[in-house]
Amino acid sequence: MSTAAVEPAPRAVTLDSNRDPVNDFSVVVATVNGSGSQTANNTLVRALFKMGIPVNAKNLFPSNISGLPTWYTIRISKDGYVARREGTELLVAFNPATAAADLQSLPRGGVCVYPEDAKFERSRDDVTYYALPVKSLIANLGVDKKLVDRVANMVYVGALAELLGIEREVIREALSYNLSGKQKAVDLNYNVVVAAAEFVRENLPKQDPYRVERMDKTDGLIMIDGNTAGALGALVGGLTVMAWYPITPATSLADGVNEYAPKLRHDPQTEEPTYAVVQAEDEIAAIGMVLGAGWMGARAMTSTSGPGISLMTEFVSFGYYAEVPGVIWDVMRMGPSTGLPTRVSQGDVLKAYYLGHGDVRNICLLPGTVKECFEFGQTAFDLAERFQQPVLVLSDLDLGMNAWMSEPFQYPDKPLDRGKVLNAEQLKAMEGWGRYKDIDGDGISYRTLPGNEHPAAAFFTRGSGHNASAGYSERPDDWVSNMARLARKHETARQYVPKPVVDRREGAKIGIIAFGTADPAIVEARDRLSTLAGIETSYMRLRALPLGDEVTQFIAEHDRVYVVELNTDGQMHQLLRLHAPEHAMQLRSIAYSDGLPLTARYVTEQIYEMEQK
Amino acid sequence: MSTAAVEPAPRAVTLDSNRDPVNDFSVVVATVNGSGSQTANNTLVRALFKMGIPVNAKNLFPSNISGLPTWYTIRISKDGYVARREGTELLVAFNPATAAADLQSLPRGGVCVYPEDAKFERSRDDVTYYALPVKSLIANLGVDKKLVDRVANMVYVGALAELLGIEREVIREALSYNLSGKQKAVDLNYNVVVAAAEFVRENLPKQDPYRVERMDKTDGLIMIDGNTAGALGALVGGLTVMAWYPITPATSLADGVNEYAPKLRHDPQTEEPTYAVVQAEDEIAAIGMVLGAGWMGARAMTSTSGPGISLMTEFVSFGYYAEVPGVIWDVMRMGPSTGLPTRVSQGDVLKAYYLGHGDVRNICLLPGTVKECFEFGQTAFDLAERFQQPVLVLSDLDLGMNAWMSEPFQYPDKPLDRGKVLNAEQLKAMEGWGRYKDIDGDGISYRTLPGNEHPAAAFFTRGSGHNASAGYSERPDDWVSNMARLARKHETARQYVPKPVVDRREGAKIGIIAFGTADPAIVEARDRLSTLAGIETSYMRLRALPLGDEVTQFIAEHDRVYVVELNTDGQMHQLLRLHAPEHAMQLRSIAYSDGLPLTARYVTEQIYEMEQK
Amino acid sequence: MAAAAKPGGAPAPKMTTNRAGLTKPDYRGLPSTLCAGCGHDSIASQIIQSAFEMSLKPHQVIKLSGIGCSSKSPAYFLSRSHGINVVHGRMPSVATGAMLANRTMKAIGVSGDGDTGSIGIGQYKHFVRRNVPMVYIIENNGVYGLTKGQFSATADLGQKLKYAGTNELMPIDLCLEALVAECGFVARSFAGDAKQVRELLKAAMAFNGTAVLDIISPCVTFNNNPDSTKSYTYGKEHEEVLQDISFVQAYEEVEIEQEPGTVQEVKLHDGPRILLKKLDRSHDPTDKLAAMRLLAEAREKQEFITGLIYINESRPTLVDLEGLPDTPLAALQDDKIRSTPEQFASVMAEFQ
Amino acid sequence: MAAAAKPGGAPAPKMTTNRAGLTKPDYRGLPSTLCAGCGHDSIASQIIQSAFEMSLKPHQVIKLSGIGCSSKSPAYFLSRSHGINVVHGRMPSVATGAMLANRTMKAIGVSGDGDTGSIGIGQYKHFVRRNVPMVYIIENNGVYGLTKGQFSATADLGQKLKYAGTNELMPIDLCLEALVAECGFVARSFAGDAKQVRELLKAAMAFNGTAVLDIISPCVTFNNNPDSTKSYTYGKEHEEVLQDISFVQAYEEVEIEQEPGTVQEVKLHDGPRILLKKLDRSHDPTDKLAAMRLLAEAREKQEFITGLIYINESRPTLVDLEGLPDTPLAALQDDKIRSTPEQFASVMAEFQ
Ligand SMILES: Cc1ncc(C[n+]2csc(CCOP(=O)(O)OP(=O)(O)O)c2C)c(N)n1
Ligand SMILES: Cc1ncc(C[n+]2csc(CCOP(=O)(O)OP(=O)(O)O)c2C)c(N)n1
Ligand code: SF4
Ligand code: SF4
Ligand SMILES: [Mg+2]
Ligand SMILES: [Mg+2]
Repeated sequence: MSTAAVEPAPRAVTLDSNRDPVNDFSVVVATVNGSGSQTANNTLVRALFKMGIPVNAKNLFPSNISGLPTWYTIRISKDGYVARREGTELLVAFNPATAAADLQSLPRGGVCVYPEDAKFERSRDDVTYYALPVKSLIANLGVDKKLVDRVANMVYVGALAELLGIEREVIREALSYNLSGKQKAVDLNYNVVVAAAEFVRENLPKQDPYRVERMDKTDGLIMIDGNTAGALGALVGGLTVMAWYPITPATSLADGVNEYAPKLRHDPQTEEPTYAVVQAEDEIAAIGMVLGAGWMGARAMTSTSGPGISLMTEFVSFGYYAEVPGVIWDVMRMGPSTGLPTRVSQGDVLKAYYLGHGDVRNICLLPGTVKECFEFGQTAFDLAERFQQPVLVLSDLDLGMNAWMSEPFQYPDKPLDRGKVLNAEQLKAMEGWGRYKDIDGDGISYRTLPGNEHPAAAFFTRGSGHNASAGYSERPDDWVSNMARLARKHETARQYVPKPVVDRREGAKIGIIAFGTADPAIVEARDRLSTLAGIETSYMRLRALPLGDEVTQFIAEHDRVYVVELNTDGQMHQLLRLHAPEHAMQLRSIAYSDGLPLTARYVTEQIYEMEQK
Repeated sequence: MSTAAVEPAPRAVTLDSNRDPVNDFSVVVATVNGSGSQTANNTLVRALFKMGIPVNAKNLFPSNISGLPTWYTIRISKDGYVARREGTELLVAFNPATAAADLQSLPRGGVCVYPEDAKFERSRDDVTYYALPVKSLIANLGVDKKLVDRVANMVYVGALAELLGIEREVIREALSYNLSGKQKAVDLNYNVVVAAAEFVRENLPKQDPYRVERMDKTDGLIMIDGNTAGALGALVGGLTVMAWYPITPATSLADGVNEYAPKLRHDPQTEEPTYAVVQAEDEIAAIGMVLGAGWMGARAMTSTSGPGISLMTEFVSFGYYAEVPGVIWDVMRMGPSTGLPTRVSQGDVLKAYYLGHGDVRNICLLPGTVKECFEFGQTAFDLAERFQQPVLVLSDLDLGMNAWMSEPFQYPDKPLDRGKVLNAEQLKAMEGWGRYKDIDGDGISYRTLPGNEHPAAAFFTRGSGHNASAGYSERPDDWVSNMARLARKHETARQYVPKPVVDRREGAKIGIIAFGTADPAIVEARDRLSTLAGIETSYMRLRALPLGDEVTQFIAEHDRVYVVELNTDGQMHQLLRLHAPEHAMQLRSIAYSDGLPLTARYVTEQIYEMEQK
Repeated sequence: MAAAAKPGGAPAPKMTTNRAGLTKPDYRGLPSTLCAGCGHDSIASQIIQSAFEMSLKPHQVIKLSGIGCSSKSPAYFLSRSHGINVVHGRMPSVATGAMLANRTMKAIGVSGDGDTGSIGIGQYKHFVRRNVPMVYIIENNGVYGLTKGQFSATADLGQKLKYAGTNELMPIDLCLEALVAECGFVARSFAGDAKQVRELLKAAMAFNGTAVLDIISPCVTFNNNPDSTKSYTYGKEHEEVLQDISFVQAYEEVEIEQEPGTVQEVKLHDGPRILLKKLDRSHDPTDKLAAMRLLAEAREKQEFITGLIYINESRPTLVDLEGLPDTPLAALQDDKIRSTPEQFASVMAEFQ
Repeated sequence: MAAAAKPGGAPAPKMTTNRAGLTKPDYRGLPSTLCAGCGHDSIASQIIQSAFEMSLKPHQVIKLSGIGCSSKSPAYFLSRSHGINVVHGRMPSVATGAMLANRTMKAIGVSGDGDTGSIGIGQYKHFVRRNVPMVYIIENNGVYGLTKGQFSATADLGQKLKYAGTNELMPIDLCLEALVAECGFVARSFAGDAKQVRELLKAAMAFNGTAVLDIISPCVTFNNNPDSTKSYTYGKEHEEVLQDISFVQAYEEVEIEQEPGTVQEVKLHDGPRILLKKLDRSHDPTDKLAAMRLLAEAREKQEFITGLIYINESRPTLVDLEGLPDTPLAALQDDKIRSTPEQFASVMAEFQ
């Protein structure tokens, strides 16, 4: 996409790695949304993936339904880097409205593929142009009028296949995959691909160095987006009640549940569903339904984004104090309030941890990969039921809506952790049960579920004014002791939640802490810092809140620790300073949020520059 | 009230000042709510006040309408201390349900006044008892059956008057004040007072040392609660649209507006109201109305408590990003979610500052006295309009619902600050106006209001996706520069908001930081620490967020700084650590919240003990 | 007020245990902390009585409420049932989740006119629309009791209160709102009319779907002046009873010894019947348009009509629509709710 | 579809400036970013046309909306008016505050069926109940357009969508909801019926109080299959027009040259009139019960009725109830909104 529009001001130092024209470059496909370029783009990506070449694609789309500019960037990286790159070497200029600006963003020696009738100035003379006769190619094939628009995009697929050396057979398979094997559609599209490829072969001699070569780096891997992964994890992890309200970028998580629940969660014997999904009337109702189901003993979940968690605030405080389990996926998007719903951010971290009025601190999971989205699909329920409170999973638009390579997910080897629930017999056996007593000293009480036939099983659930037996109480001492127990519970949670992933490098004096989709940029930046600037770094990727002792220790071990995140106020940096106040000054914030996924270049340059000071 | 029920475990060290039986003790009136003891209690307090004796009363009432225990504590303090005291010397045991326990809470040598027919064990032999023949006294006066219950409480007024030496004439005046001069009611009640006093004089010889003596320490002072003060401040400060939803303890702020607006804000010429008050259907609607009115150019406000600000979260983010002024009074109460609506807390501080998803930091005012409630009634509007964003005023139940002595409020000498609003002419004169441009470099842009007849005045207000001219934008650079401007605006606000009140004591190595109704306990604790333990302290009372440089400096000046607040997680302590990370370890948290106002004893003991470590 | 009806309805005074083997005290709750004489307490005692007469198993009942004096009521009946007191105005969503998680429960929801009519009207409408099985009781006193007497959205136009002044907005009619949202059981009653409340409660408990009972329940502290339409005096003087209602259990044999045409019988899905003895006014509660007209006209004329306004058990409930298995979702064993390794493997293969 | 009516309504093609001295382009907005053919754009162009014909002063108009494709519309008309695009479902409260602050504004609110019927139904009901003066346009397509095609609360029972499956809940009828909430101007129209939309818009702009226009506005991307009742094809084929509507300005002189009894005339408060030419169906839009029955029956029978359903300008607006001065509150000078020192002193004395 057009550099002017999206890049931060260029830095003094540029620490970019040298690119190899083979298997190490990026393509941007510029179209308008609603023009059906999705199949074309997915086909390209899948073909590359199936040629064994590490690939990652990101869709940068506007918040409307059709007619506005969309950029789809495909990064091909033999080294397996999957972060967004600033700058792309190849441009598919299929949106005349942005073509001129997009062209400017190409590096010297870049490539521009465009429909021959596109009206924009080919202003760069350091760029290779390939003009495609889109209309005539399709006309020649005699495509049904109604389908013309839909298949036009296959022209650039064919052209790129030929120019880059993507194998045609792989493209055919990719098409078949993306079109769910519908043969007629596959043939139609494939014919366009071939026609375009042939045209290029015959008329447009290759003049640029970029091409791909088969590798074996994706063998056995899958490609999946984080929202679908989360849906699968939840379904395998015991989700039974899902209540949600549509909101970008969280909608596809519910879509995933709706799509895969029939396959995964119809009882093989009875063929009955073992779940219920409700589209609620809004987010307040969605979280209400989740807590109602959680109170009843079901694994319940909702998916939403920033505006939604805001609306859920009151209910989250309620759930925290009444100690009712429930899972909230917050697929974070850009900006508060109405915001920019189609842009990525990590702007809800601080908010989610403290969500609720009064003294509330929530357990939050921070998946950094699609695999973790899958795993946390279950972990979130385990934690919610063990700790009897709402648990937030903070994913984001980039992780949730873009497809990522991953090891295949494993069927879980851990049983579900249903927490401390007493059935009638267990209740009978236990002496002196009280709903909010701390019998085990870990701050976690035993609960009974409605339907428990023991005559003493019933209790009354309410917000915060209760004693250890769940009786209504306004007594100061009841309050204080309940708060002390909740604090103990939070301490217990510190030990229980997924531990950070740490990579220490020998002799590294500086550390990096990050989470979620900041990860790919950091992985790459560390390599660059090491290779290009000789700066060695250790890295801790957080996976949950509350933070544990190992975090303090990691900070203590390093002279300076950079906290990298996609927001403006350095929210995790704040939480870390509070967690390790004795090391507050060792922590440095790199908080940047412009709606686009983070790049290694930005991280590299920031750290390099800050290290000079 | 019964000690067992409300006090934290007694400390090893007790640093209580010695009490003088003259003008330095406390009375607790134990009744059931709904029994109409309000007039009786108010009369006692007013009479003491009018005798020139510093007095403060706190009502500890349950969250129901009638029939449950209520304790009304009156502190009489010749030194002018107004914090809650643990322990009261005199007990009016008019609630048989709690009398036995209440009795236990008296100190050795205490006094118990009770209706002679009350069935509870007089188990203490170190207490002086006075039994009052409530029924017969009233029967003798031939009081109308319907009124018997209402005037029964006057019996203890009369008894205390006699026992303590409260002047009868002052009582009569106090009655007249509280009954708005309704002569018949005044006479009726006064007759009961006199009858009871006479009975005591004749039958119950004084056996305890407690009594009052006229002073001149309240000359010229007023007594008022913080919610009424806030209402008056808002009315004098230009409030024109009030939208609210009932919630304890914020309701009386709206009541205050409803009561005093007709007196203060009917145009003397036209007799038309210059304001509108709407009871909204909920808090989301209330804040929506406030922002609608603020966008239109009116000074608009709502009053609520924790559950309400939770529900307002989404709209607050919207207001922050769309830059629409509005004022939210959060009269803080105990506990998250449903909570304990009739108990005090300072539990929303952290939450309010960050209220909203994404990167949001709100301006918050922290009144510590009724006078500040009054002043901030206007200041909040000035700040909201100057900074074009929602401003929260964080009061609390103790400040808001209890009456406090104060210097009379002054008619403001400052004009209203309506902020940067351009009318048609000013717009014409200004070149290159754009709604979100930073023309003055302070982060604050100029706005136009609907109705401005200049053809270029109109713009479209929306959440966060806009450029400097208020055009819709998803451009990363627009986002980044807008966020940078909002950060500048927040820095400007740091200088603008009310500065802390500081009292430095010479040679003090330790500091105390607090805000709101922690103040009276700290004022008294500092005296005790100094007199009883030789510990000198400096004190900074915060009055607003964001925090300024003077706060950092204050911390820097002291070896240790205790941050005292009424919540569990030390919310202000966290904000201070974030504000002054280089001094994080100098800050120590004293966070305690049990629903009752803070006592000097607690603060004194905590600091004393922590100083030993 | 309605005269006590013979068949079915009358509590059997000498019966000590019901078909569940329980006595009436087994259905009691904690002592009420509401004001003496509060209408909500009368309703609670009828809930106790009805639950006893219906032989409900307390552990198969859940009690849900929002916030308000009314919403405190669930603590004052059925102590042996699980209860939950949620946030203000949002009980319906919690009930929805609970019933999805365990379809076998009998849910009793208690709310107030503020809780349902003001902050909660959105959840109310959508709850009714989804037809979640629950007895939805609105203890309607026209004011916010717990916050001390502000007007709620059901306060009458022109009503005056010492504290709140004059109400200048039209009341929301929660029965009409339910009807418009396709509710299959719409009734209005009066806390002062114990027998009618009880018979309606039993019918509602037997009903499969959302059963709305809008019960005028005087607030003796803030809204009981005789000129208030929500007062005891007004209610007693103005109640216009539509029908004399009796609920008849499935196992009861009742001969209708009435003149033909004077008693309308409504059969519920699994046997029980509601007998409606016609009074002066003729109203067919199975006719939706008639019900709508009845309510609309009563509102225009400020008539206080009580009785069964509309009944229709045919609409599928949310439980039906979701096609839920008989075993409650919350009770499914772990292996049932995590899919088989084979199912999982086949889905995983899709992403390869 | 209704035939074009003669009197009043027809735009004068050669007129270049209106009574406000403005031309039609002065009422335009930014280019639309909605899908080509979206019903919302047709409505926007009729708003432009109506505002022009009504000679509104753009700076005296405010445009408000929630979130959705529909809620984006205000950017596409009247660029010279202040607009605000608030959070999802909460436009009504913002409009209430705005109108209290400045009673002299003409408010045009645009919302969607999701924005008003799902998340926003509570604010909608209470807004109508308060009778806040505003033209409340619901661009009703039965789906959530902006989030890509989920069912909204107005989707028909049994409706099928590729993405969302089958809708199994009864639709909420937003006209009936308005009527039940005492709305004084209730109309339904169809984005494909430009003339009717325009005449209703003008009438709504002239109306003093909340004027609800529920306009079926096809979503060409997600809900335009001919079998959907919200599609162009269905609308064109099934629209049952109640009356042929013409709006007549106060300054226009129109002779009703019709047979007596065929045209009903409704006068608005300051002169303008609505002329309703009877068609096949007879409906008196001043009869509330008739309106209710009409809607209820149309719903049962799935009829697509358009036209003016109910009109009654007599209910006081919120502005009336608050007794606001003529000068907008927002425009009062500082000295008017801070009370006099004397007033203040006398209040202060109360606390001494
Ligand atoms: C979000 C929120 N807003 C406000 C309140 C305060 N509040 C408690 S009860 C109540 C009104 C209750 O009225 P109603 O439902 O009619 O019950 P009643 O007390 O009259 O039985 C209100 C506004 C609250 N608890 N939560
Ligand atoms: C609180 C919140 N929840 C969800 C969303 C996501 N969202 C945006 S538009 C929309 C639905 C819009 O539907 P409708 O009002 O019918 O408008 P349409 O797009 O169909 O015109 C939703 C759910 C949001 N912006 N805010
Ligand atoms: S205040 Fe009213 S509603 Fe509340 S308990 Fe008392 S009588 Fe009942
Ligand atoms: S998605 Fe539907 S509603 Fe949205 S702009 Fe396109 S056609 Fe209109
Ligand atoms: Mg009520
Ligand atoms: Mg829609």
